[in-house]
Amino acid sequence: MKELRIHGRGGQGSVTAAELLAIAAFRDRKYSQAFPAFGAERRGAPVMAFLRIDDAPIRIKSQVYEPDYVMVQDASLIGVVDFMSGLKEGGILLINTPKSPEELGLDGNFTVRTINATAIAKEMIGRPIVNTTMMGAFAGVTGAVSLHAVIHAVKERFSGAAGENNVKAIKYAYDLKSREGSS
Amino acid sequence: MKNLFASGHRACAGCGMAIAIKLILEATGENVFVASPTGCLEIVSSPYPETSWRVPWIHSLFENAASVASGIEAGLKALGRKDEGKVLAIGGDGGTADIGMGALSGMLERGHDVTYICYDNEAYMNTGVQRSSMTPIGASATTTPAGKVSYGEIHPKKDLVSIAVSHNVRYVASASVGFAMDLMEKVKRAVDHDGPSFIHLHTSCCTGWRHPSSKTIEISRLAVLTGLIPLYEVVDGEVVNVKRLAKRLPVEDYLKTQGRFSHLFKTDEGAELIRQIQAMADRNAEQYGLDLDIEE
Amino acid sequence: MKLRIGAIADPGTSVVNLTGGWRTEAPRIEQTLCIRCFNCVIYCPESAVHYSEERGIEFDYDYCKGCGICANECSGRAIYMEMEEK
Amino acid sequence: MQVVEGSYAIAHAVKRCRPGVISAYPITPQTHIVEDLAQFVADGELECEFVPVDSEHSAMSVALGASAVGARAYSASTSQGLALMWEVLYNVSGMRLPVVMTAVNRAMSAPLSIWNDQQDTIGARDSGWIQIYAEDIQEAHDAMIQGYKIAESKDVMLPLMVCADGFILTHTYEPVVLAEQIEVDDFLPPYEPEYFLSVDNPLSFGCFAEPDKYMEFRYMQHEAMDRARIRIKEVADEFDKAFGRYYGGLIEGYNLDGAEIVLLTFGSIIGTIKEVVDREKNVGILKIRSYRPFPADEIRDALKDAKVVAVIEKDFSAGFEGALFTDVKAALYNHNSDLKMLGFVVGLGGRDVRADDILEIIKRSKSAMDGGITDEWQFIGLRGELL
Repeated sequence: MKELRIHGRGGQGSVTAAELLAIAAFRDRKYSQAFPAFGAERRGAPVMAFLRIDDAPIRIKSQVYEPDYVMVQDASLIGVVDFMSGLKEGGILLINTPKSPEELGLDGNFTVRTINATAIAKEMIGRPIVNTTMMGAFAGVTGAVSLHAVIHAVKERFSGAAGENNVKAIKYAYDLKSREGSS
Repeated sequence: MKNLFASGHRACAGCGMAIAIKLILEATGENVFVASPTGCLEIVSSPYPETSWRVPWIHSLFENAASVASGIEAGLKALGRKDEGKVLAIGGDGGTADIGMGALSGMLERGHDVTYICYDNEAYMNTGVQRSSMTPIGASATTTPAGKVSYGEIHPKKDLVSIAVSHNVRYVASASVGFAMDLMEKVKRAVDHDGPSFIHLHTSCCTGWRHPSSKTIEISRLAVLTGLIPLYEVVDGEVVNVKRLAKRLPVEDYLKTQGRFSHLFKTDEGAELIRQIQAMADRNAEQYGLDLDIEE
Repeated sequence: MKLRIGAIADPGTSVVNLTGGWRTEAPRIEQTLCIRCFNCVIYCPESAVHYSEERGIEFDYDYCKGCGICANECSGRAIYMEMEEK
Repeated sequence: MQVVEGSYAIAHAVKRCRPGVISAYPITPQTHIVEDLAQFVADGELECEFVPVDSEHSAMSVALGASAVGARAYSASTSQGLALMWEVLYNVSGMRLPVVMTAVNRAMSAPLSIWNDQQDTIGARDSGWIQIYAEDIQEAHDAMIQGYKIAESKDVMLPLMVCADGFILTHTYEPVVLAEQIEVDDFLPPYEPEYFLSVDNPLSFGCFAEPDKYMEFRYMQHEAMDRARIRIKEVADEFDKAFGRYYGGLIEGYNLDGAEIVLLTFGSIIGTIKEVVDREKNVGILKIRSYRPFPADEIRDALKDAKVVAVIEKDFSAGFEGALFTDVKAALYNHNSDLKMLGFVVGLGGRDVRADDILEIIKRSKSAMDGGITDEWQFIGLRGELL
């Protein structure tokens, strides 16, 4: 089983990202489970969402404590929330920031990947809504879901030009893995 | 008469409510569904396996008659049986103006095609004459009793008609069991109106008001003739068909008939309260134009 | 009698309850004084006053509780109450 | 199968049951269910009267009125909302109206908590409603469809609540098989009550009963619950035949063969427990699917070879112990005195129940089996540093 924890702020689509990744994983013929950190968070407050992907039906109902992957949608959360908590050894931390992993100076037995998803989203989608871009990067960096499935899930949700733009951003972010990522 | 409210019910001898129910069903005819809250009406009419109802009737709880009626109306719609009959809720002042206010407000606001009739006998009669928000100033009730330093209820009646009107209800009326034809016409108009309608129906309870059983109609009528209970309709927000009084009677004529007001006639403070009650009647007369201008 | 689920009752069954037994005074009528205002029929809480052309106003003593409203409301003063002897 | 939110799955199942009237009042975490239903109506996918009421009391009252007139009625609520419905719950069951609701499980205030536990529906235990607890989203979806069939059975005629853990089931996305209309239409006949309000046969509903009859009416409710006991099992089998999914009738055992320790519980926690138990030897699970009617015989039978039973629940009766624990003990008393019984309260007010918590319960159960001393009833996961 692979587990992902997404950190974001209320209104940034973290829960939607988890949900769409679950749909994408299921499209990849895997079982999946997505859920928010249940709470009363309002727009702007730090939020979390979780994703599980497995080859077998997922029965466990507790929250994710030792994720394989952590995705941070908003660099302003650095220093605000403990997003590295429980990240498995050898896990992957994917952060939306213009900085390089080295500049962040995060230490641990895990891989840090950064992507300037805000810039990408602004340019390609026209709005700084980064969740789909981050999904593309997540697919590229982790391989936990296929690009094809992510695109499909997003296109099902967002139709027309908005859908196309999101797909563009996803593809771009997916391909960036070799250029912007480092360990 | 159609006798859709069967004999053998267990209401007190001289019960104004029983007369009111009989007249309401006379006006609606048999194609009507009735929901009633807990109260005298339910208790006197439905000791299983007996029921006095010859129309489909349901009692659920104290505060939910308006909601149950909403459900009946929605259910009839869902089943394609809307034409089978009109939906009525008939509740007392406690079940309507107090504990059932929220449900009533919801029913009116949601626009259900239901006629809600509140028979107002001005206290919780079923449980032993406790005050309600409809108990009038000066009345002695068991939870606002007259005593050495008390003159009974000190708050004026809630204005149910205005509350209904403020929900944009298209047909609202006040009525009295003492004016049978007027009451029946209003019930007919109410049920014929699409959407919610509301009738405030004033009636004596001879037990709670403490007067002889034979005087129920006479005293109910006096409430109107003194101007304390003005009879009128509000159609599409406009006050119409005000029942005008050729010679409005002093409120004492009404108050002195009932034991619940008897303490007012014993002291100066009581007399002052009577003057206040007269002032209320005078205000009603002014507001609704009750007095017929007759040259003497 | 077997109970029916939900305490659901058949219509108008309260007629088995003869409330005439509650009465201490009974209404009587002097038919010649009746002016056919029908207040007694309209205002009887028990639906126990009936009218027919042949027989005029009649009281159903099975249900009349003796409240006296009919006598009080009688426009022709034709109805009066009488102590009931049992 | 498709990945949908639990609330959507539940709403979808309700839609497939073709309710005539839906009435509800919003309360977290029930909201998504009724929002989805409202959307189905708005999109013309569901023809029904959707009544957005002024309170939960009115929500259930509208359902009551609709059911009395012969319409299939639905509502949903949770926690405080369920508590506000309280007296209507008793009224609906007493009038023998087969209203079906989703009771989303949430903690009771105070302190205010929007998070999951099962104190709310446990409190409604005695209201005369059938209570089915769902383990996962698929079961919650399926239980709605089964629910109407059970409730509306001529020999049952009782309301039924499908209890689904708030957030954990309602707000989670999982792959779910969403029932097709044709399947549900084949499985669930239209609601055709024997008695309903109609001007053609103007019955009176809601009469009062004097002391010479009230007890018999309540006894008849009890008899109906007994028949529901049978019907729940039959409908589970019929559902299996029609849809190919089965969750047990009144109970469901898991790894019970040879199990010395049996963890007995209900609701969504079972998924996590299964993950743990798969790694343990001689530990099984007994899932209570139907809490009312209570499967006393079935529990006795399922536990006959066990040495320790650990009852795990997200509720308790202040001043005594967990309600399920009490019930299970009561079911066994006079029948099986050798069984060691332990009660554990977990997960109140949304406290996450982790695999470690289950392991701790198993550890304490083993200790009890080996003659160790442990409290008969205890809280797991309490933060001692706060007390």
